[in-house]
Amino acid sequence: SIRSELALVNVQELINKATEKCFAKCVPKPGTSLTSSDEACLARCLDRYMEAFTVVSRTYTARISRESSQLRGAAAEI
Amino acid sequence: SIRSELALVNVQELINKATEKCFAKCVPKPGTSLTSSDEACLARCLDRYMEAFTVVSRTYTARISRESSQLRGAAAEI
Amino acid sequence: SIRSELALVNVQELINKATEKCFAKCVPKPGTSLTSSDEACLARCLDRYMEAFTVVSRTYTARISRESSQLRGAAAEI
Amino acid sequence: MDQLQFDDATKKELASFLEREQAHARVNDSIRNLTGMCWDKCITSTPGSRFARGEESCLSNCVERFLDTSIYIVTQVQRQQQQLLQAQGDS
Amino acid sequence: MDQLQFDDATKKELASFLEREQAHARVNDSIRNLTGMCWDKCITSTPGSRFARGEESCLSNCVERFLDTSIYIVTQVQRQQQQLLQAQGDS
Amino acid sequence: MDQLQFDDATKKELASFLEREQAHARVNDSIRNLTGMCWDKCITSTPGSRFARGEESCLSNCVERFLDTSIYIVTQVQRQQQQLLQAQGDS
Repeated sequence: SIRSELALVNVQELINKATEKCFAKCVPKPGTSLTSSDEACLARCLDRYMEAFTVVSRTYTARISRESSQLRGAAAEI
Repeated sequence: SIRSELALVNVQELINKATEKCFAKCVPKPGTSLTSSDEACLARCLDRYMEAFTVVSRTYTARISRESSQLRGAAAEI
Repeated sequence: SIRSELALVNVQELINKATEKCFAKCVPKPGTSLTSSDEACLARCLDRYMEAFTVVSRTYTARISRESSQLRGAAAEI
Repeated sequence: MDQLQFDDATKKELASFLEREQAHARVNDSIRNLTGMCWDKCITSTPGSRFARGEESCLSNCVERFLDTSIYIVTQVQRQQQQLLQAQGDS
Repeated sequence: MDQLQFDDATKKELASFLEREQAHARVNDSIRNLTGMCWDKCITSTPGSRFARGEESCLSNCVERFLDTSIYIVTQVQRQQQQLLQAQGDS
Repeated sequence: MDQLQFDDATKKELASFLEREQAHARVNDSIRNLTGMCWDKCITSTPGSRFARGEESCLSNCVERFLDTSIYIVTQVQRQQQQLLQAQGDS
Protein backbone atom coordinates (compact mmCIF):
# COMPACT_ATOMS: atom_id res chain seq x y z
CA SER A 1 0.00 0.00 0.00
CA ILE A 2 0.99 3.66 -0.39
CA ARG A 3 0.93 4.10 3.38
CA SER A 4 3.36 1.29 4.23
CA GLU A 5 5.61 2.32 1.34
CA LEU A 6 5.84 5.86 2.71
CA ALA A 7 6.60 4.47 6.18
CA LEU A 8 9.35 2.29 4.68
CA VAL A 9 10.89 5.25 2.86
CA ASN A 10 10.84 7.22 6.14
CA VAL A 11 12.64 4.41 8.02
CA GLN A 12 15.19 3.97 5.22
CA GLU A 13 15.97 7.69 5.16
CA LEU A 14 16.28 7.70 8.96
CA ILE A 15 18.78 4.82 8.79
CA ASN A 16 20.71 6.58 5.99
CA LYS A 17 20.94 9.71 8.12
CA ALA A 18 22.05 7.71 11.18
CA THR A 19 24.70 5.98 9.04
CA GLU A 20 26.02 9.32 7.77
CA LYS A 21 26.09 10.98 11.21
CA CYS A 22 27.63 7.96 12.99
CA PHE A 23 30.26 7.41 10.28
CA ALA A 24 31.26 11.09 10.71
CA LYS A 25 31.46 10.69 14.51
CA CYS A 26 32.95 7.19 14.89
CA VAL A 27 35.21 6.86 11.81
CA PRO A 28 36.96 10.26 11.52
CA LYS A 29 40.04 8.71 9.86
CA PRO A 30 39.05 5.65 7.83
CA GLY A 31 41.72 2.90 8.07
CA THR A 32 42.14 -0.46 6.39
CA SER A 33 39.32 -2.06 8.40
CA LEU A 34 36.50 -1.26 10.82
CA THR A 35 38.03 -2.00 14.26
CA SER A 36 35.96 -3.51 17.07
CA SER A 37 36.14 -0.16 18.89
CA ASP A 38 34.76 1.55 15.75
CA GLU A 39 31.89 -0.96 15.78
CA ALA A 40 31.22 -0.43 19.48
CA CYS A 41 31.09 3.33 18.85
CA LEU A 42 28.73 2.80 15.88
CA ALA A 43 26.38 0.60 17.93
CA ARG A 44 26.16 3.20 20.74
CA CYS A 45 25.82 6.03 18.20
CA LEU A 46 22.94 4.25 16.44
CA ASP A 47 21.15 3.74 19.77
CA ARG A 48 21.60 7.42 20.68
CA TYR A 49 20.49 8.55 17.21
CA MET A 50 17.28 6.55 17.47
CA GLU A 51 16.74 7.89 20.99
CA ALA A 52 17.30 11.44 19.68
CA PHE A 53 14.72 10.73 16.97
CA THR A 54 12.25 9.61 19.64
CA VAL A 55 12.84 12.73 21.78
CA VAL A 56 12.48 15.04 18.77
CA SER A 57 9.39 13.19 17.56
CA ARG A 58 7.71 13.30 20.98
CA THR A 59 8.51 17.00 21.52
CA TYR A 60 7.39 17.96 18.02
CA THR A 61 4.12 16.03 18.18
CA ALA A 62 3.26 17.38 21.65
CA ARG A 63 3.92 20.94 20.48
CA ILE A 64 1.81 20.58 17.35
CA SER A 65 -1.14 19.14 19.28
CA ARG A 66 -0.77 21.91 21.92
CA GLU A 67 -0.80 24.59 19.22
CA SER A 68 -3.78 23.14 17.40
CA SER A 69 -5.87 22.83 20.57
CA GLN A 70 -5.03 26.52 21.27
CA LEU A 71 -6.21 27.36 17.77
CA ARG A 72 -9.44 25.45 18.36
CA GLY A 73 -9.87 27.27 21.71
CA ALA A 74 -9.31 30.64 20.01
CA ALA A 75 -11.81 29.73 17.29
CA ALA A 76 -14.42 28.78 19.89
CA GLU A 77 -14.13 32.23 21.53
CA ILE A 78 -15.11 34.04 18.36
CA SER B 1 -1.99 30.16 -11.41
CA ILE B 2 1.20 28.18 -11.92
CA ARG B 3 3.22 31.41 -11.89
CA SER B 4 2.01 32.67 -8.52
CA GLU B 5 2.33 29.18 -7.04
CA LEU B 6 5.98 29.02 -8.10
CA ALA B 7 6.58 32.51 -6.63
CA LEU B 8 4.96 31.37 -3.37
CA VAL B 9 7.17 28.28 -3.21
CA ASN B 10 10.23 30.49 -3.79
CA VAL B 11 9.27 32.86 -0.93
CA GLN B 12 8.50 29.95 1.41
CA GLU B 13 11.86 28.31 0.69
CA LEU B 14 13.61 31.65 1.21
CA ILE B 15 11.91 32.05 4.60
CA ASN B 16 12.79 28.44 5.53
CA LYS B 17 16.44 29.11 4.67
CA ALA B 18 16.44 32.39 6.66
CA THR B 19 14.89 30.54 9.63
CA GLU B 20 17.57 27.84 9.47
CA LYS B 21 20.50 30.29 9.12
CA CYS B 22 19.21 32.71 11.80
CA PHE B 23 18.41 29.90 14.26
CA ALA B 24 22.01 28.68 13.81
CA LYS B 25 23.41 32.20 14.40
CA CYS B 26 21.10 33.55 17.12
CA VAL B 27 20.20 30.41 19.15
CA PRO B 28 23.50 28.46 19.42
CA LYS B 29 22.47 26.89 22.75
CA PRO B 30 18.69 26.46 22.89
CA GLY B 31 17.36 27.15 26.41
CA THR B 32 13.91 26.82 28.00
CA SER B 33 12.54 29.86 26.12
CA LEU B 34 13.36 32.33 23.39
CA THR B 35 14.71 35.38 25.30
CA SER B 36 14.03 38.93 24.12
CA SER B 37 17.68 39.25 23.12
CA ASP B 38 17.30 36.07 21.00
CA GLU B 39 14.29 37.68 19.32
CA ALA B 40 16.14 40.97 18.72
CA CYS B 41 18.97 38.97 17.12
CA LEU B 42 16.48 37.03 14.97
CA ALA B 43 14.77 40.23 13.76
CA ARG B 44 18.10 41.81 12.75
CA CYS B 45 19.28 38.53 11.20
CA LEU B 46 16.09 38.25 9.13
CA ASP B 47 16.54 41.83 7.87
CA ARG B 48 20.17 41.13 6.94
CA TYR B 49 19.27 37.84 5.26
CA MET B 50 16.65 39.52 3.09
CA GLU B 51 19.14 42.31 2.29
CA ALA B 52 21.74 39.65 1.36
CA PHE B 53 19.15 38.04 -0.90
CA THR B 54 18.56 41.42 -2.59
CA VAL B 55 22.32 42.01 -3.10
CA VAL B 56 22.83 38.51 -4.51
CA SER B 57 19.75 38.78 -6.71
CA ARG B 58 20.78 42.19 -8.10
CA THR B 59 24.40 41.08 -8.74
CA TYR B 60 23.32 37.81 -10.35
CA THR B 61 20.72 39.42 -12.62
CA ALA B 62 23.09 42.21 -13.72
CA ARG B 63 25.78 39.64 -14.54
CA ILE B 64 23.45 37.43 -16.55
CA SER B 65 22.13 40.36 -18.60
CA ARG B 66 25.74 41.59 -19.16
CA GLU B 67 26.79 38.13 -20.36
CA SER B 68 23.82 37.70 -22.69
CA SER B 69 24.29 41.14 -24.29
CA GLN B 70 27.95 40.16 -24.87
CA LEU B 71 26.76 36.94 -26.48
CA ARG B 72 24.38 38.89 -28.72
CA GLY B 73 27.21 41.31 -29.58
CA ALA B 74 29.49 38.39 -30.49
CA ALA B 75 26.75 36.83 -32.60
CA ALA B 76 26.21 40.14 -34.47
CA GLU B 77 29.91 40.24 -35.46
CA ILE B 78 29.75 36.92 -37.31
CA SER C 1 17.71 8.76 -25.44
CA ILE C 2 16.85 8.33 -21.76
CA ARG C 3 20.22 6.68 -21.16
CA SER C 4 22.38 9.49 -22.57
CA GLU C 5 20.21 12.09 -20.83
CA LEU C 6 20.78 10.37 -17.47
CA ALA C 7 24.54 10.24 -18.19
CA LEU C 8 24.49 13.96 -19.03
CA VAL C 9 22.67 14.81 -15.79
CA ASN C 10 25.26 12.78 -13.88
CA VAL C 11 28.18 14.65 -15.49
CA GLN C 12 26.51 18.03 -14.93
CA GLU C 13 25.89 17.29 -11.25
CA LEU C 14 29.49 16.09 -10.89
CA ILE C 15 30.76 19.36 -12.41
CA ASN C 16 28.42 21.39 -10.16
CA LYS C 17 29.78 19.57 -7.12
CA ALA C 18 33.40 20.11 -8.25
CA THR C 19 32.65 23.82 -8.78
CA GLU C 20 31.17 24.12 -5.28
CA LYS C 21 34.02 22.25 -3.55
CA CYS C 22 36.82 24.01 -5.51
CA PHE C 23 35.27 27.47 -5.01
CA ALA C 24 35.20 26.75 -1.25
CA LYS C 25 38.85 25.61 -1.29
CA CYS C 26 40.44 28.06 -3.78
CA VAL C 27 38.39 31.26 -3.26
CA PRO C 28 37.95 31.53 0.54
CA LYS C 29 37.75 35.36 0.40
CA PRO C 30 36.22 36.47 -2.93
CA GLY C 31 37.91 39.68 -4.21
CA THR C 32 37.21 41.97 -7.15
CA SER C 33 38.51 39.44 -9.69
CA LEU C 34 39.66 35.83 -10.05
CA THR C 35 43.47 36.06 -9.85
CA SER C 36 45.73 33.83 -11.93
CA SER C 37 46.74 32.01 -8.74
CA ASP C 38 43.03 31.40 -7.98
CA GLU C 39 42.68 29.94 -11.49
CA ALA C 40 45.76 27.74 -11.09
CA CYS C 41 44.32 26.44 -7.81
CA LEU C 42 40.94 25.80 -9.48
CA ALA C 43 42.56 23.87 -12.37
CA ARG C 44 44.50 21.62 -9.95
CA CYS C 45 41.45 21.23 -7.70
CA LEU C 46 39.29 20.17 -10.66
CA ASP C 47 41.90 17.57 -11.70
CA ARG C 48 42.07 16.21 -8.12
CA TYR C 49 38.28 16.15 -7.80
CA MET C 50 37.90 14.13 -11.00
CA GLU C 51 40.70 11.82 -9.81
CA ALA C 52 38.91 11.43 -6.46
CA PHE C 53 35.72 10.57 -8.37
CA THR C 54 37.64 7.89 -10.31
CA VAL C 55 39.13 6.39 -7.11
CA VAL C 56 35.74 6.36 -5.38
CA SER C 57 34.02 4.93 -8.45
CA ARG C 58 36.61 2.16 -8.88
CA THR C 59 36.56 1.22 -5.17
CA TYR C 60 32.75 1.25 -5.00
CA THR C 61 32.27 -0.83 -8.14
CA ALA C 62 34.92 -3.39 -7.09
CA ARG C 63 33.29 -3.74 -3.68
CA ILE C 64 29.78 -4.18 -5.09
CA SER C 65 30.92 -6.86 -7.57
CA ARG C 66 32.89 -8.61 -4.74
CA GLU C 67 29.79 -8.61 -2.52
CA SER C 68 27.46 -9.89 -5.21
CA SER C 69 29.82 -12.74 -6.21
CA GLN C 70 29.94 -13.69 -2.49
CA LEU C 71 26.14 -13.67 -2.43
CA ARG C 72 26.04 -15.91 -5.51
CA GLY C 73 28.63 -18.21 -3.88
CA ALA C 74 26.53 -18.39 -0.70
CA ALA C 75 23.40 -19.11 -2.73
CA ALA C 76 25.19 -21.96 -4.57
CA GLU C 77 26.06 -23.64 -1.24
CA ILE C 78 22.41 -23.98 -0.21
CA MET D 1 -1.31 0.83 -16.92
CA ASP D 2 -4.98 0.50 -17.83
CA GLN D 3 -7.13 3.60 -17.54
CA LEU D 4 -9.08 3.63 -14.26
CA GLN D 5 -12.55 5.14 -14.02
CA PHE D 6 -13.71 6.50 -10.64
CA ASP D 7 -17.01 8.05 -9.69
CA ASP D 8 -16.97 11.48 -8.01
CA ALA D 9 -17.31 10.21 -4.42
CA THR D 10 -14.34 7.88 -4.90
CA LYS D 11 -12.29 10.68 -6.47
CA LYS D 12 -12.96 12.91 -3.45
CA GLU D 13 -12.09 10.16 -0.99
CA LEU D 14 -8.88 9.43 -2.91
CA ALA D 15 -7.91 13.11 -2.98
CA SER D 16 -8.41 13.51 0.77
CA PHE D 17 -6.51 10.26 1.44
CA LEU D 18 -3.56 11.51 -0.65
CA GLU D 19 -3.67 14.88 1.08
CA ARG D 20 -3.56 13.25 4.55
CA GLU D 21 -0.66 11.02 3.47
CA GLN D 22 1.26 13.99 2.06
CA ALA D 23 0.74 15.94 5.29
CA HIS D 24 1.96 12.87 7.18
CA ALA D 25 5.05 12.64 4.94
CA ARG D 26 5.80 16.35 5.50
CA VAL D 27 5.65 15.86 9.29
CA ASN D 28 7.99 12.86 8.97
CA ASP D 29 10.42 14.93 6.86
CA SER D 30 10.38 17.75 9.44
CA ILE D 31 11.05 15.36 12.30
CA ARG D 32 13.92 13.71 10.42
CA ASN D 33 15.46 17.06 9.48
CA LEU D 34 15.07 18.42 13.02
CA THR D 35 16.71 15.25 14.39
CA GLY D 36 19.74 15.77 12.15
CA MET D 37 20.02 19.49 12.92
CA CYS D 38 19.51 19.17 16.69
CA TRP D 39 21.89 16.16 16.79
CA ASP D 40 24.66 18.37 15.35
CA LYS D 41 23.82 21.16 17.82
CA CYS D 42 23.42 19.06 20.98
CA ILE D 43 25.42 15.82 20.70
CA THR D 44 29.03 16.96 20.73
CA SER D 45 30.64 14.19 22.79
CA THR D 46 31.54 10.67 21.62
CA PRO D 47 28.36 8.57 21.86
CA GLY D 48 28.11 6.78 25.20
CA SER D 49 25.76 4.10 26.54
CA ARG D 50 23.35 6.91 27.40
CA PHE D 51 23.03 10.64 26.66
CA ALA D 52 25.60 12.86 28.38
CA ARG D 53 24.35 15.40 30.95
CA GLY D 54 22.18 18.05 29.30
CA GLU D 55 22.07 16.41 25.88
CA GLU D 56 18.48 15.15 26.11
CA SER D 57 17.08 18.46 27.38
CA CYS D 58 19.12 20.24 24.71
CA LEU D 59 17.37 18.10 22.07
CA SER D 60 13.85 18.95 23.22
CA ASN D 61 14.76 22.63 23.77
CA CYS D 62 16.23 22.64 20.27
CA VAL D 63 12.92 21.48 18.78
CA GLU D 64 10.82 23.93 20.85
CA ARG D 65 13.08 26.94 20.18
CA PHE D 66 13.31 26.09 16.47
CA LEU D 67 9.51 26.11 16.26
CA ASP D 68 9.43 29.39 18.27
CA THR D 69 11.96 30.83 15.81
CA SER D 70 9.95 29.67 12.84
CA ILE D 71 6.74 31.26 14.20
CA TYR D 72 8.59 34.47 15.16
CA ILE D 73 10.10 34.83 11.69
CA VAL D 74 6.84 34.20 9.84
CA THR D 75 5.14 36.79 12.10
CA GLN D 76 7.89 39.33 11.34
CA VAL D 77 7.54 38.77 7.60
CA GLN D 78 3.76 39.23 7.79
CA ARG D 79 4.11 42.41 9.88
CA GLN D 80 6.56 43.90 7.40
CA GLN D 81 4.28 43.06 4.48
CA GLN D 82 1.36 44.76 6.25
CA GLN D 83 3.44 47.88 6.93
CA LEU D 84 4.41 47.91 3.26
CA LEU D 85 0.77 47.66 2.20
CA GLN D 86 -0.23 50.41 4.65
CA ALA D 87 2.55 52.70 3.42
CA GLN D 88 1.33 52.13 -0.14
CA GLY D 89 -2.25 52.93 0.93
CA ASP D 90 -1.14 56.16 2.68
CA SER D 91 0.81 57.58 -0.24
CA MET E 1 -8.92 14.55 -13.92
CA ASP E 2 -10.79 14.79 -17.20
CA GLN E 3 -8.79 14.34 -20.38
CA LEU E 4 -8.00 17.72 -21.96
CA GLN E 5 -7.74 18.15 -25.73
CA PHE E 6 -5.56 20.94 -27.10
CA ASP E 7 -4.91 21.96 -30.69
CA ASP E 8 -1.30 22.16 -31.88
CA ALA E 9 -0.93 25.94 -31.49
CA THR E 10 -2.15 25.76 -27.88
CA LYS E 11 0.20 22.84 -27.19
CA LYS E 12 3.17 24.85 -28.46
CA GLU E 13 2.21 27.92 -26.47
CA LEU E 14 1.78 25.79 -23.36
CA ALA E 15 5.17 24.14 -23.88
CA SER E 16 6.97 27.46 -24.27
CA PHE E 17 5.14 28.88 -21.21
CA LEU E 18 6.24 25.91 -19.11
CA GLU E 19 9.80 26.21 -20.41
CA ARG E 20 9.97 29.90 -19.47
CA GLU E 21 8.56 29.17 -16.01
CA GLN E 22 11.07 26.34 -15.46
CA ALA E 23 13.96 28.63 -16.51
CA HIS E 24 12.58 31.22 -14.09
CA ALA E 25 12.40 28.63 -11.29
CA ARG E 26 16.01 27.55 -11.98
CA VAL E 27 17.21 31.16 -11.69
CA ASN E 28 15.29 31.51 -8.40
CA ASP E 29 16.89 28.30 -7.10
CA SER E 30 20.37 29.54 -8.06
CA ILE E 31 19.84 32.89 -6.33
CA ARG E 32 18.53 31.21 -3.18
CA ASN E 33 21.44 28.74 -3.11
CA LEU E 34 24.00 31.48 -3.75
CA THR E 35 22.46 33.57 -0.96
CA GLY E 36 22.90 30.69 1.51
CA MET E 37 26.45 29.92 0.37
CA CYS E 38 27.67 33.53 0.28
CA TRP E 39 25.93 34.26 3.61
CA ASP E 40 28.04 31.52 5.23
CA LYS E 41 31.21 32.85 3.55
CA CYS E 42 30.68 36.57 4.18
CA ILE E 43 28.48 37.13 7.24
CA THR E 44 30.61 35.91 10.12
CA SER E 45 29.70 38.49 12.80
CA THR E 46 26.53 38.59 14.89
CA PRO E 47 23.82 40.29 12.79
CA GLY E 48 23.70 44.06 13.46
CA SER E 49 21.27 46.78 12.40
CA ARG E 50 23.24 47.01 9.14
CA PHE E 51 25.95 44.97 7.40
CA ALA E 52 29.40 45.11 9.01
CA ARG E 53 32.26 46.70 7.05
CA GLY E 54 33.07 44.70 3.92
CA GLU E 55 30.14 42.28 4.23
CA GLU E 56 28.04 43.74 1.42
CA SER E 57 30.94 43.92 -1.06
CA CYS E 58 31.92 40.39 -0.02
CA LEU E 59 28.41 39.23 -0.97
CA SER E 60 28.50 40.71 -4.48
CA ASN E 61 32.12 39.59 -5.01
CA CYS E 62 31.08 36.12 -3.86
CA VAL E 63 28.38 35.94 -6.56
CA GLU E 64 30.67 37.32 -9.30
CA ARG E 65 33.63 35.08 -8.41
CA PHE E 66 31.39 32.02 -8.11
CA LEU E 67 30.08 32.64 -11.63
CA ASP E 68 33.68 33.22 -12.84
CA THR E 69 34.63 29.91 -11.21
CA SER E 70 31.71 28.11 -12.79
CA ILE E 71 32.61 29.42 -16.28
CA TYR E 72 36.32 28.65 -15.74
CA ILE E 73 35.61 25.07 -14.70
CA VAL E 74 33.22 24.36 -17.57
CA THR E 75 35.82 25.77 -20.01
CA GLN E 76 38.52 23.53 -18.49
CA VAL E 77 36.31 20.45 -18.81
CA GLN E 78 35.54 21.27 -22.46
CA ARG E 79 39.25 21.86 -23.25
CA GLN E 80 40.21 18.54 -21.70
CA GLN E 81 37.50 16.73 -23.66
CA GLN E 82 38.72 18.30 -26.90
CA GLN E 83 42.33 17.29 -26.15
CA LEU E 84 41.10 13.77 -25.51
CA LEU E 85 39.22 13.66 -28.82
CA GLN E 86 42.25 15.07 -30.66
CA ALA E 87 44.57 12.50 -29.06
CA GLN E 88 42.16 9.76 -30.17
CA GLY E 89 42.10 11.18 -33.70
CA ASP E 90 45.92 11.32 -33.87
CA SER E 91 46.53 7.72 -32.81
CA MET F 1 1.18 13.72 -26.04
CA ASP F 2 -0.75 11.13 -28.00
CA GLN F 3 -1.80 8.00 -26.18
CA LEU F 4 0.64 5.15 -26.87
CA GLN F 5 -0.52 1.56 -27.00
CA PHE F 6 1.97 -1.21 -26.13
CA ASP F 7 1.49 -4.95 -26.14
CA ASP F 8 2.35 -6.88 -22.97
CA ALA F 9 5.82 -8.02 -24.07
CA THR F 10 6.81 -4.43 -24.90
CA LYS F 11 5.42 -3.21 -21.56
CA LYS F 12 7.52 -5.75 -19.68
CA GLU F 13 10.66 -4.90 -21.63
CA LEU F 14 10.07 -1.20 -21.03
CA ALA F 15 9.54 -1.76 -17.30
CA SER F 16 12.75 -3.77 -16.94
CA PHE F 17 14.68 -1.18 -18.98
CA LEU F 18 13.44 1.62 -16.70
CA GLU F 19 14.28 -0.44 -13.61
CA ARG F 20 17.86 -1.01 -14.82
CA GLU F 21 18.28 2.67 -15.63
CA GLN F 22 16.95 3.67 -12.20
CA ALA F 23 19.35 1.26 -10.49
CA HIS F 24 22.14 2.73 -12.59
CA ALA F 25 21.11 6.29 -11.60
CA ARG F 26 21.07 5.28 -7.90
CA VAL F 27 24.62 3.90 -8.18
CA ASN F 28 25.73 7.14 -9.87
CA ASP F 29 24.11 9.18 -7.08
CA SER F 30 25.86 7.09 -4.42
CA ILE F 31 29.25 7.49 -6.09
CA ARG F 32 28.79 11.25 -6.45
CA ASN F 33 27.69 11.61 -2.82
CA LEU F 34 30.54 9.43 -1.56
CA THR F 35 33.02 11.49 -3.61
CA GLY F 36 31.80 14.71 -1.96
CA MET F 37 31.80 13.22 1.55
CA CYS F 38 35.21 11.48 1.26
CA TRP F 39 36.71 14.59 -0.41
CA ASP F 40 35.79 16.63 2.70
CA LYS F 41 37.19 13.92 4.99
CA CYS F 42 40.44 13.17 3.12
CA ILE F 43 41.52 16.20 1.07
CA THR F 44 42.44 18.78 3.67
CA SER F 45 45.49 20.41 2.00
CA THR F 46 45.46 22.95 -0.85
CA PRO F 47 45.08 20.99 -4.10
CA GLY F 48 48.50 20.18 -5.64
CA SER F 49 49.55 18.71 -8.97
CA ARG F 50 48.97 15.27 -7.45
CA PHE F 51 47.36 13.88 -4.27
CA ALA F 52 49.30 14.54 -1.04
CA ARG F 53 50.71 11.53 0.85
CA GLY F 54 47.92 9.33 2.18
CA GLU F 55 45.07 11.17 0.44
CA GLU F 56 44.40 8.55 -2.23
CA SER F 57 44.42 5.62 0.21
CA CYS F 58 42.22 7.69 2.55
CA LEU F 59 39.69 8.03 -0.29
CA SER F 60 39.44 4.32 -1.00
CA ASN F 61 39.44 3.46 2.73
CA CYS F 62 36.67 6.04 3.18
CA VAL F 63 34.49 4.27 0.60
CA GLU F 64 35.19 0.79 2.02
CA ARG F 65 34.64 1.81 5.66
CA PHE F 66 31.48 3.72 4.79
CA LEU F 67 30.06 0.61 3.13
CA ASP F 68 31.18 -1.48 6.17
CA THR F 69 29.40 1.05 8.40
CA SER F 70 26.26 0.93 6.30
CA ILE F 71 26.15 -2.90 6.43
CA TYR F 72 26.92 -2.93 10.17
CA ILE F 73 24.13 -0.46 10.94
CA VAL F 74 21.51 -2.26 8.84
CA THR F 75 22.48 -5.54 10.55
CA GLN F 76 22.12 -3.90 13.98
CA VAL F 77 18.68 -2.54 13.11
CA GLN F 78 17.53 -5.97 11.89
CA ARG F 79 18.89 -7.72 15.02
CA GLN F 80 17.06 -5.26 17.27
CA GLN F 81 13.81 -5.74 15.35
CA GLN F 82 14.13 -9.52 15.68
CA GLN F 83 14.77 -9.23 19.44
CA LEU F 84 11.69 -7.02 19.70
CA LEU F 85 9.57 -9.56 17.80
CA GLN F 86 10.92 -12.41 19.98
CA ALA F 87 10.18 -10.47 23.19
CA GLN F 88 6.62 -9.91 21.96
CA GLY F 89 6.28 -13.63 21.17
CA ASP F 90 7.54 -14.65 24.67
CA SER F 91 5.15 -12.42 26.61
